Amino acid sequence: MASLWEYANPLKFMRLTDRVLPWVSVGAAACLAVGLIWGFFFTPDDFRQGSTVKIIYIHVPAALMAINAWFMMLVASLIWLIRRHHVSALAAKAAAPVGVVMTLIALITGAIWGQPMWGTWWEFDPRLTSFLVLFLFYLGYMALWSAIEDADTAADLTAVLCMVGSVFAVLSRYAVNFWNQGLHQGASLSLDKEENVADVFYQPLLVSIAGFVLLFLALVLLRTRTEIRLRRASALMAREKLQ
Amino acid sequence: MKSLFFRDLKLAIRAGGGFGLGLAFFLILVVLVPFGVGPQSELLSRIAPGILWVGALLACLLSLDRMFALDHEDGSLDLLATSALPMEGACAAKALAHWVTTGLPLTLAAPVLAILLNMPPDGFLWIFISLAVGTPAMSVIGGFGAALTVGIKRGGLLLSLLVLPLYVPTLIFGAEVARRGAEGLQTTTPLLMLAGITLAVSAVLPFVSAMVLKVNLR
Amino acid sequence: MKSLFFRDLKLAIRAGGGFGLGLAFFLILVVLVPFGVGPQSELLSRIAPGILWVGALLACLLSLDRMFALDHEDGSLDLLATSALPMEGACAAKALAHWVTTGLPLTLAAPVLAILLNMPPDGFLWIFISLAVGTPAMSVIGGFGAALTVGIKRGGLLLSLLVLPLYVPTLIFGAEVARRGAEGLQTTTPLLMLAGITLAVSAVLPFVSAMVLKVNLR
Amino acid sequence: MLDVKDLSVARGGVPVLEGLSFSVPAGQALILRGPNGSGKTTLLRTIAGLQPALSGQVEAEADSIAYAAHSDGVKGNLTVTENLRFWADVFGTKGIEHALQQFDLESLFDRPAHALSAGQKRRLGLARLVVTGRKNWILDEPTVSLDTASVQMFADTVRGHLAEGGSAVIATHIDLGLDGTNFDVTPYKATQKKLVGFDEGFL
Amino acid sequence: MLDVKDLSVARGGVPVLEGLSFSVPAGQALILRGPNGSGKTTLLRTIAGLQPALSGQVEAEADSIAYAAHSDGVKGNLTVTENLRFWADVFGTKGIEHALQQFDLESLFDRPAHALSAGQKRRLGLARLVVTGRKNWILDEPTVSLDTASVQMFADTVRGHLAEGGSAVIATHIDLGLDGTNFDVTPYKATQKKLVGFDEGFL
Ligand code: HEM
Ligand SMILES: Nc1ncnc2c1ncn2[C@@H]1O[C@H](COP(=O)(O)OP(=O)(O)OP(=O)(O)O)[C@@H](O)[C@H]1O
Ligand SMILES: Nc1ncnc2c1ncn2[C@@H]1O[C@H](COP(=O)(O)OP(=O)(O)OP(=O)(O)O)[C@@H](O)[C@H]1O
Ligand SMILES: [Mg+2]
Ligand SMILES: [Mg+2]
Repeated sequence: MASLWEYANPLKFMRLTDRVLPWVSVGAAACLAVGLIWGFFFTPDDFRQGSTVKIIYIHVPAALMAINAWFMMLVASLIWLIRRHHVSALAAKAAAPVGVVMTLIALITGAIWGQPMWGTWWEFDPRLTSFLVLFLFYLGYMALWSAIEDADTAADLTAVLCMVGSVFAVLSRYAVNFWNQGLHQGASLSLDKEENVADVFYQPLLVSIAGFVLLFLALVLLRTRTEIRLRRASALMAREKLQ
Repeated sequence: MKSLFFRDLKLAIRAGGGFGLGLAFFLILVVLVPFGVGPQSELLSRIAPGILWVGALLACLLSLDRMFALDHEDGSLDLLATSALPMEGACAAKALAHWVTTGLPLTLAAPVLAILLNMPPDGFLWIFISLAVGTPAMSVIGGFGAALTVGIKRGGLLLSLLVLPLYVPTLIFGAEVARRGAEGLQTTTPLLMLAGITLAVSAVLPFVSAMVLKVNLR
Repeated sequence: MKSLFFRDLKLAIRAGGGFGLGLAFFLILVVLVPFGVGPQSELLSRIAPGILWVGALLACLLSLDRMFALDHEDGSLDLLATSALPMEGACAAKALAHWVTTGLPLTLAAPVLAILLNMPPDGFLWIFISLAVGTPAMSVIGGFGAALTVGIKRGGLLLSLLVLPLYVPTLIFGAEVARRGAEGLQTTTPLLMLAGITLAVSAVLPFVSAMVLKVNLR
Repeated sequence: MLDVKDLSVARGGVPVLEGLSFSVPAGQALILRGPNGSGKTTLLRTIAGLQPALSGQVEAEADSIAYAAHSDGVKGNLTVTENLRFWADVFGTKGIEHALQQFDLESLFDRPAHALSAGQKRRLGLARLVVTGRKNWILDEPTVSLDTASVQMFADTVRGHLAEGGSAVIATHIDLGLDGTNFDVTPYKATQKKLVGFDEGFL
Repeated sequence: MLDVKDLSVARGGVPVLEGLSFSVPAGQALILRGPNGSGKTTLLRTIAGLQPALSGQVEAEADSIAYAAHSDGVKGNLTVTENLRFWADVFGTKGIEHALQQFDLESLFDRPAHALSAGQKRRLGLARLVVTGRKNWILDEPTVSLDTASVQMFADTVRGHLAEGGSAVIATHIDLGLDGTNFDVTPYKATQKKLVGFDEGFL
């Protein structure tokens, strides 16, 4: 069996993703379509929340992926720091903008949901707070990438920043467990199920979560491929200069 | 002058972010204040216009310190001074570039951030108007401060010290416009005062800055 | 390390003010806020602990950006890196020097400024204690940010962007201590958290900063 | 054409050189000589109008002076072309190709300036002189970091400039192979004025 | 004693020099030569350990290298003595009088460094080398801005250092009057690897 590390070779990575990417994209589109349409049109309104409950099909997957994206960046950064595979660093770089958009979606849908539910757009409770800080870390992470020219230096420094920022990714997932104060659902998905009625909500939610995961994967692969090509182009350009 | 303006814009954008960073700082500041004063939303909404104004002011301030300092360090300022470009023009161009890269994005972003501070929606328009009228004054005044402190290493803090008091009138009237606007009161008087300050400093200060710069180059 | 510490102190004092400037900025900020939010004293006294903490944090932040930048520009950092001094030691020494020149004076001055904001006298002790425990963390975290951005011109704003989110926990617990103290409530839990943060970052971050600095020198 | 009459210059409030008089007619170069710390930089800054003279005059046509000093005024974030074009715009001249070519910078044209070697950066700083289109060049140690070929390039450029009726004042420690008047500043070192009583003034 | 084996160095990700091998025994100086942009600075920074090599090794005793570059690491706000004493403390040596005297800085001892002329500042930067007490000196264009007398001073200092069993690698464009091996880096210019097909990888 070929070692997994082989795909750290840009060439192998490009070949593999060239084949994988269409499938992932199609899967993402299918899951999203099914999950969202099912969720929006074929579930009853909640007895307490009315139709606003349907935001759940966007809010929860987006918030999940926002945090998972950071963990994925953390893993990629660690691989870069330890084994120095460029593709890994580029994957981390590619994931950040996707992650930040997920974060933004979660923030916005959360705020829209919060208005009818809590009577306020925004509240400084532990989970929301650490999530907002995570958003700021995404911004800082991307700004740092773009501020440093030397690619390896930028990869090293952002990797360290990513490690530090992980503290807040962990907090925004588990802060509710540390402090039992605050407005936001402490529930994990399973608890949520007991509290909220039934499989009617739960099943389409799972499908749309799967859709978001695949969408994330597709976007990250696409962006990583772009980053690799960009790096390649700049290497070629530098080479031309040398002559 | 035009070339100086565009060069400064280009430099601001190249140096990783330009537009984005002033904004980001503003955002962060607005986020920090609730952490500091605690999250009671009624309290927040009362202090929101003031905090937004103080935040915009500080975001301006932070990006000021290198307005002339970088040019001084690498010798460009000496060369500019011996060039055909009148120093007054250079000062004005630099202040304008500063406004475009900080004041303008701050103004555009402020209404959005007002949501975080629980400001009543009526106030959004007024915070926008007051910042649009007031931020140019902050760039021009800041340019004067930057010219004063250009030769000094670690001038950043000294610069703040010199400039902040000068910002006080702008802040008072600007925040007043925003506050009264948010409460639905008349805003004409403070708005006129604010516009007056902006016009006056834009007319006078570039000349003073140029003079100060020349002294600093000696 | 000792020599680096004393040199940094000396430089801070020579560069026109040192101790004074951080303080002055703090003072001005505390003075500006009432202009921004309007002078109702009951409102002021409620937001006083938060504003003092945010002010202290910003005063720290402003003086951060040149912690390593000046040494980088004039080549000292290259020379330090090739010297016998371990980089970790250098980072720790610089953070300590930063604390002595900013955090310490801020801590001492805060109770006095609290008067300006109409804070109840019971709070004076607690604002002092919370700053004394919290400001070292700000210097150490700031050192990390400064090390990250050392090679970047106009790094100041990027530095703020990176460092401010890291300051959030310190700010939350620090302001909580001060606020609860002022209201006569129990402060043990947030104070312990604050002390924990300070100890943890002081133990870990100098090593991370040293690593980051070495990368940046390449 | 540059005329210096009985000039005294000071740095940091301390008189450095005094009683300097010379004139540099069009087409001529004046090579300033003197050991480290003798006051060449101070003199050149005064001539360029960057600092006031203690006494005496500097006469030159208005807007005829181009000054180049230890620091090049090169922005690391801009490319070579952008840097030059900026200065061309500021001085209202056109065409930077000539300058690029004269200092062999063509192959580096789109390199950001921070990625130049010391000598390449210096060449860019010198190319700036050409785009100013000014007549009187005031140069402070222009050949620092340059290799012999580049020094030659520089000397050729100055010769060309002189041939077109320009003039130059150049402070340097090495031999540039230019023929111009040598002017040693050492004899003009400011002397201590004798203290005549205590007159409540400063000194 | 400094050993460089089959070293390749890069700047900004671009290979600059490759296949360098030389050794500098105690008591010897190596004079690096090469036109502007040939890669001397890059090589010296790699030897000093400030940047990683692409391949190959640099062998030197631990903590034996003192590096001096284009910028002197001199703090304008500190006096000459304070600057030197700081570096002496950092390197754990004592006695800066010797260094002050060697570079004729005694009369300037309490002048803040920002009030020095270019050459005086450079001399201070060089005096720092003496107080490091290190054996291998890695010098990048050390004589920039120096007048002839100061260049002489510098050469004497290097000779003294070599006589005491030290060694030095010096990149320079001028003749220092030192007898050491000349080493021209030009032949080691990195060549293009042939591109064999497009592999979607980097290079
Ligand atoms: C701006 C406001 C909001 C923000 C920033 C926000 C953020 C988050 C975050 C970070 C998560 C955790 C995702 C994970 O652990 O992977 C989450 C999950 C969730 N949110 Fe929100 N949220 C907001 C408002 C709301 C509102 C108003 C509701 C409904 C009352 C809500 C319902 C949920 C639910 C049901 C979950 C899934 C629970 C779980 O798996 O732990 N959120 N949200
Ligand atoms: N603030 C000051 N106070 C006293 N003396 C000063 C001050 N600043 C500079 N000097 C002295 O003025 C003299 C003139 O300096 P200047 O830079 O003009 O010399 P220079 O001829 O250009 O030397 P170099 O060849 O080293 O560049 C020097 O001796 C310097 O030490
Ligand atoms: N980021 C970069 N990308 C591409 N090439 C670069 C970059 N940075 C530097 N170079 C090139 O690398 C080469 C080596 O530069 P280096 O500074 O080592 O030269 P040097 O021999 O010290 O020259 P000098 O005598 O002018 O100081 C130069 O040709 C320079 O243009
Ligand atoms: Mg000089
Ligand atoms: Mg070099």
